[in-house]
Amino acid sequence: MSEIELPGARESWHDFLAKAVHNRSFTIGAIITGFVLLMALLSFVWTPFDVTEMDIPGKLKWPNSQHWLGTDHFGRDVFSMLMVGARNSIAVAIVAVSIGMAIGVPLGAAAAASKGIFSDVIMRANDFIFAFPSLLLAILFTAIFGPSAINAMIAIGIFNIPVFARLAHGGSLALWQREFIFSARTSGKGPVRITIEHILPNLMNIMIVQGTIQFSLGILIEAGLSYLGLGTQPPDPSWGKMLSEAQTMMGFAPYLAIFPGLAIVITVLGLNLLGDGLRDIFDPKLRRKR
Amino acid sequence: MLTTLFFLRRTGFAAITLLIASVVIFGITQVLPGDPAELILGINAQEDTLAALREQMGLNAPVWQQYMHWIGGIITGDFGKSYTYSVPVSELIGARLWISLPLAIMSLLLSTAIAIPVGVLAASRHNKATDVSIMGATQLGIAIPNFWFAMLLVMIFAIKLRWVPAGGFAGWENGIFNGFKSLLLPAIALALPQASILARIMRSALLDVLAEDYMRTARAKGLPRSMVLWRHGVRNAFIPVLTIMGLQFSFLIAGTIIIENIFYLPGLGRLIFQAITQRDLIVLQGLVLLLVGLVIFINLLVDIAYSIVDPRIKGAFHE
Amino acid sequence: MKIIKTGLAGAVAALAMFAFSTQGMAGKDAVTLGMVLEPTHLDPTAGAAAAIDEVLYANVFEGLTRINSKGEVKPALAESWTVSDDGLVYTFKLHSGVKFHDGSDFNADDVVFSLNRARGEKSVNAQKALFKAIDKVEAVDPLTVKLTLKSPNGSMLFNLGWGDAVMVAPESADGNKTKPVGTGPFKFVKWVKGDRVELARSDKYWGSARVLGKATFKFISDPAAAFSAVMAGDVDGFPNFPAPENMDQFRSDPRFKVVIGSTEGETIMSINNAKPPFDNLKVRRAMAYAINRQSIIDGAMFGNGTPIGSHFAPHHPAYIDLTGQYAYDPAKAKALLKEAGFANGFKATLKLPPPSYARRGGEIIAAELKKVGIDLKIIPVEWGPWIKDVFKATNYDLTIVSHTEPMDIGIYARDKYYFNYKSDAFKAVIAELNRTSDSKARYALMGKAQKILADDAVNVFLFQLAKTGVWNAKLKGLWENAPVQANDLTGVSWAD
Amino acid sequence: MALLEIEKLNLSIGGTPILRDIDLQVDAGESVGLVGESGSGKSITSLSAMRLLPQSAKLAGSIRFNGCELTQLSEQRMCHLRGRDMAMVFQEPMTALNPVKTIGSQIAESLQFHLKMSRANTETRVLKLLDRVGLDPAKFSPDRYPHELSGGQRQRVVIAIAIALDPKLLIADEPTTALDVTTQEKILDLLKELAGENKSSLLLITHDLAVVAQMAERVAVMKDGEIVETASTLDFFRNMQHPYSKKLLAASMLKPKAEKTHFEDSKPLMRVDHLVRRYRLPRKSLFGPAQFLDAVNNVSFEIEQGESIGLVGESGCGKSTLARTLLALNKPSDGRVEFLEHDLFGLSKSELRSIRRNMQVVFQDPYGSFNPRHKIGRLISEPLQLLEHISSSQRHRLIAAALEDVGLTIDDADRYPHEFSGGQRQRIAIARAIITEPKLIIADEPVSALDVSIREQVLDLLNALAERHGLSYLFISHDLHVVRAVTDRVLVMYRGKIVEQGVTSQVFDNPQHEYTKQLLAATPDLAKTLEQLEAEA
Repeated sequence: MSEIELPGARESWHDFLAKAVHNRSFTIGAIITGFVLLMALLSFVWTPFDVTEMDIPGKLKWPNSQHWLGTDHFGRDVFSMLMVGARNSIAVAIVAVSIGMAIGVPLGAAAAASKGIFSDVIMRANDFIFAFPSLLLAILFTAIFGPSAINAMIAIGIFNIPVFARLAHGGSLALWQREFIFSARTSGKGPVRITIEHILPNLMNIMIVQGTIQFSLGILIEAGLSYLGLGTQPPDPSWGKMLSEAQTMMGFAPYLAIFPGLAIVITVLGLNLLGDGLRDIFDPKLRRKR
Repeated sequence: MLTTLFFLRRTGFAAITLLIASVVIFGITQVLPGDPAELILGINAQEDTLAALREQMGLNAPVWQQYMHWIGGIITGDFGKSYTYSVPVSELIGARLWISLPLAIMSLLLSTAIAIPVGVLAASRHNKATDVSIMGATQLGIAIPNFWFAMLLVMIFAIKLRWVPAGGFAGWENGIFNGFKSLLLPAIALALPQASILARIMRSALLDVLAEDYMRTARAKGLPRSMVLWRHGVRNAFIPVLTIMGLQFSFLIAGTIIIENIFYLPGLGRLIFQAITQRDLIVLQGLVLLLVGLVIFINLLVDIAYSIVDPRIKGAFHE
Repeated sequence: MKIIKTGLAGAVAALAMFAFSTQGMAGKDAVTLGMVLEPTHLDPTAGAAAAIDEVLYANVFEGLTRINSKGEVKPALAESWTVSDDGLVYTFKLHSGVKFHDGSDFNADDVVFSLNRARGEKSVNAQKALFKAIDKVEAVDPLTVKLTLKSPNGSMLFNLGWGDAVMVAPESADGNKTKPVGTGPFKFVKWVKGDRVELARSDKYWGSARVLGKATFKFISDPAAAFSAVMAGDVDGFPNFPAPENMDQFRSDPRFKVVIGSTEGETIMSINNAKPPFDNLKVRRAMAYAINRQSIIDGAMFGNGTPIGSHFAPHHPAYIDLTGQYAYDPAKAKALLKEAGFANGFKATLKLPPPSYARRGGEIIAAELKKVGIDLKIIPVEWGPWIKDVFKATNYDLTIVSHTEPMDIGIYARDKYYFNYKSDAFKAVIAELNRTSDSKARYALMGKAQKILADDAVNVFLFQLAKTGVWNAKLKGLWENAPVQANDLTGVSWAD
Repeated sequence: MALLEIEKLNLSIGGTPILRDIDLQVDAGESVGLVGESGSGKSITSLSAMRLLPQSAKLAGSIRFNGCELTQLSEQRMCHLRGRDMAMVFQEPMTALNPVKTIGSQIAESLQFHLKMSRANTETRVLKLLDRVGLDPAKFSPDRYPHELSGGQRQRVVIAIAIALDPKLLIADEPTTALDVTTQEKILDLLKELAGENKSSLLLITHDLAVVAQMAERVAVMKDGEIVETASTLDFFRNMQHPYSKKLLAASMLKPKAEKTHFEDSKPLMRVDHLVRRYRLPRKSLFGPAQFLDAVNNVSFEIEQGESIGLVGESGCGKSTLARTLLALNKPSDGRVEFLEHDLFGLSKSELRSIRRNMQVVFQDPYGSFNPRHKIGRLISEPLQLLEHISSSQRHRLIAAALEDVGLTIDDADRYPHEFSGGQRQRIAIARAIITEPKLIIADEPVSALDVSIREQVLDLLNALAERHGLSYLFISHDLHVVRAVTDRVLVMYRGKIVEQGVTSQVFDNPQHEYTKQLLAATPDLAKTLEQLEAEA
């Protein structure tokens, strides 16, 4: 992690695309992620059925031409719920990653730029958060502030901070030893300016890659929290909650357990492939590994 | 000599971290909404009854005194007495540790046993069909949420085939075999994503090592490819794998919390939930501290394991 | 590829090795029952949790009287009793030869100790109020106890049958939380915390009932886990199965017997009557019209449950059916809201405690109220915060809860209760009820009380909670209904 | 008789042709030098002979070893040959050994594999081998790990592995490039001695003509995947045929600079006074005393206006630390630095900024010196922020002037660094250094990463710029020839101290300090070697 591979140059968008279409992981990942995102966005304007619309007499219908993926125990349309669930999952994961990045990267970069106690304190604090198992942190957090999507976002976000801070710290430390940083210093630039002009832009690639990975991890943790009833709350549908509700009905309505599970698997798979692809594209040194 | 110094320093850091953790954990439990006394006595309890119980539980003392009392006890091995169960916390935790710990170890062993050979195989068949399919399979393994996988396992092996119990713990006293049987499905459910991640790390670490100059030196000696792979490759590749295994321990604990709930194993994970819902703060504090301590301890262990695998680590402290 | 294959094959083989089954049930002299909640401790006289009674009542501990499966008061440790004409003095004649499980004798001194402990200054008894009427308890002779009341109390014998009034010995009372010592047919063996409590037949039992050699209560809170435990035969029965949706599956499986019984749980959507806009009768009535009880029973309870129109159990003889008073009529609800000045509806919160009747029912209610313009935000809460915020501080708009105490309509007459309902008319009815002993007159008053509550639409009365029990078809003698929270194993046996 | 015979060898990797029609022959007992610049394909040629190529390599032609056609040999039989009959010494001793295995076990490995030798026998053989490569087993136990040895010692271990079974052919791929000159000399001597002892053939791959002249009996020159010239060493240097060979030779023989000894301004540009830079080392034991290392130990010297001063020393002697301290990037532990009559470390932040424009830097690595995300224009104008109030037209003019000064054009300002070659990048680095019209440029190994032909151009540029702008240089290098080509005066640094200083030619021709003498003696000198060869012939 300490070795930062500087890209040959700033990739122009064109170069990037040229490399991207030849990368299998990226292409498959981008298609899957794009599809999930599209479904999530589409759910804002259209879903086959209103997700809050209950139809108790029409409950637990197997997949059919009207309800493509069947209906749940309240007679709600599973496909519509999955679409809106995608939106909720993605929202939680995006906010959580943003919190992690927005706080972690500056902290890590600042710790690398300044030495001594300040950096020690920051990195120790990071180690400290790291010692709390993520889910435990989230459970405690929601136990205090009550279960809700927003609290899930914050809890996952807090757990993301040290991930990004460590990465940014390691990356920045390596960059600070680069000769172009020494050049910048002889040009009279201070640590803040160097961090903004030279360090952060060069950390971007690894941050994007890590962001994608944390994003998929965020979706998994959100699903886990919702499964435990600590994440997104009704009436908002969420994949994890759908799974936990389906659990007792697996005997007679297995489709209720299978589709949300598949939705999670597909989304996480797509994001991971995308992340791998991006890493290959940004960092040709690693390409052979894929 | 240097190793002792290194060891002492790392242990010191770990101890300080743990101490700060105890303050934070205690603080967190103090702000948890809900009064344990009310929960025990229920909604019809009268105010004087509640006061009597609060006094009995020591909830009326100032917060810092409660903390000092708690931490002082822990240092002497006394974790306090559970509010709800009225038994020593250490007894509660001790009993459940015998489920969670074997579970964690089983899944760790299982995932390592699967991941290492699979990772080595993929690396040695780099970019060939074997490699590509292993990578695909592990990619899938990472994406499957362990609780969903657990649900499917229960569905197939416990409910349909009835090979193993659907959940619960038979108890070690009914034979070690029965105990393992209860832990098998949970361990598999936990091990799958871990194994997938480890296999990938093993593979990429080995590929890194395969590109090292010393692998060429070894080949130039005339050693066949497979011999070079195992003798020179695997041990070096183990260093990053070890790091990930250390980090994963934390995920493993998180995983056990969910998995124990699915298989209703009376382990530490379920105890946490129970302690939260019952506001059994003293159990919660002790338990979270124990888990955090475990993570810190494992990372300490990983650091020490480094210096065994990699002789350079000891030397690194010269520079 | 080789490695993978052998790896997989190994895993399958390992599974297969374990395959010889879990079927070997505990034999015919033992029973394992599943319960959702684990008791927090094992002293019924020191906690409210129903789970304590469900494990110990009538099995390990006994009271002077007991309540049977039909909800009737029967003699227990008291062989017989007399009541003075003014209703103030009760004289109990105790069974002779009763021993506690630790071998000590049970006599009148133990009764005095138990009752004084329950009502005393330092008592941590959750139902201390039950004993409020008692003035003094005296041992007349080793087998005779005299109970003097401050004022007549029609339900004293019933109260003494509660789990909170069981008899304990002075020597062992303090240890009951972890090592209960009672007089019942089962003695406590061990408690594996978080998993199970084991009981075994007591050879010192005074009674004639011949019970099974071993009884185990297994605690499984997760409905899915409960389902698989029943299906896999890990438990022989689940008297209060937590997932009503699985009942049809059990029904279609000849291995199981499914019993839908009644409980004392009136499940209601409680309304904070003091908080605007809920202080407006029209708003409350509008909500009652807007909610379709049957759809909640179908949707949340999978058809298990009886709709109610007031706070009264349908199986009680004094029950009057008021469900028609606010038959589902969203149009009328909207009209009422308009009258009340909420043509555009309003926003409110709905706090839901953990049980699935609340969580699922809440979702349906939120969807239904949305149709008439009431926008509910669902806030799930655990029992701890629920007691603190909702029950004590009455800091809530709406909540859903099942009131499981038997005959508890009197709570609406309390000055401070979390509904914040104040009705002098209702209070008068209840006061008269307490003074009345003639059952016909009592029933009439009870009917009147039910009507007042319905007219005032104090809460939205949803349904009477069903006791969804499932057990092995060969298991006999389990209670079908739950007049009190108990799993009385006295009459349980295996067929064949 | 030919031991190794490569004929019409063509090789491509992933479709890109790397080698074309290579013909190379190494006779039994002969040492052959294969010379070429980076990327010429010389290493790949040697790896082909060992059949240690990447899997994607496609090979055509013939490689015969001892009469056996290697291209057709099974991998199993090839393993039998490798290490036993043909062995290899690699360039990078720091990475050529497995870090987690003891040196003894790594040497023993080939003995055990090829000879199935017993444990006890192996142990004595390992000790002998260590002794033979000059590592006294009493001091260098076989139980030590590679990281406990220095680069030169590690290279000796690598050689011990290579000669363990007395191979007929020893291939050495740039065996000394990563080492200091004094170590280089010893390793080369060792290789020569071992090859002579065993009567084995040596194929030496190097970029350094001086090394070839010393070591090889025959020379082959490679360029762009082809062998352009082969001849016996003496013939080759006497009578070069190919223009590339000539160019290479010319670039290798750097001309000493015409020294300036008189400077108009009497005030020195920079005065360094008893400078110390101290690092704290971790304690060796818990209660032991704190340990310190003086990376720069009591250094004093002056730089005159317009003077070019060299700083020579081997890796780790403290040169770079000194440079960073003089650039005010590090704070000294003791002593002072006066620059333009200001105490460099007594200045306020803004004063320091304004003085920095007079002091710029050029680094070694032409790849790491630039932020790859910025365009050349932005990169070289970075120091302009030290000047106040620069209008954008002025800025543009300065960029153009700087680029022209180093032989580039203003059009290059719009390109990214990766579009330039190593030599061009070093020009860009120089452009950045001169854009503020500084008085002093500190150049830290500015040509070490460049091939010889490009090196010469960059040195010429530096000399020309000094003339044109009256620049002073502090020129840091490990390479004595380079220092001689650009400096007026030289400082010799050894373990943090300046052990000798003086006018360059005087120091070189008449060194006083023992270390300077060693350094000069160890440096391969092509001219001297050729004289020697002629004399022998």
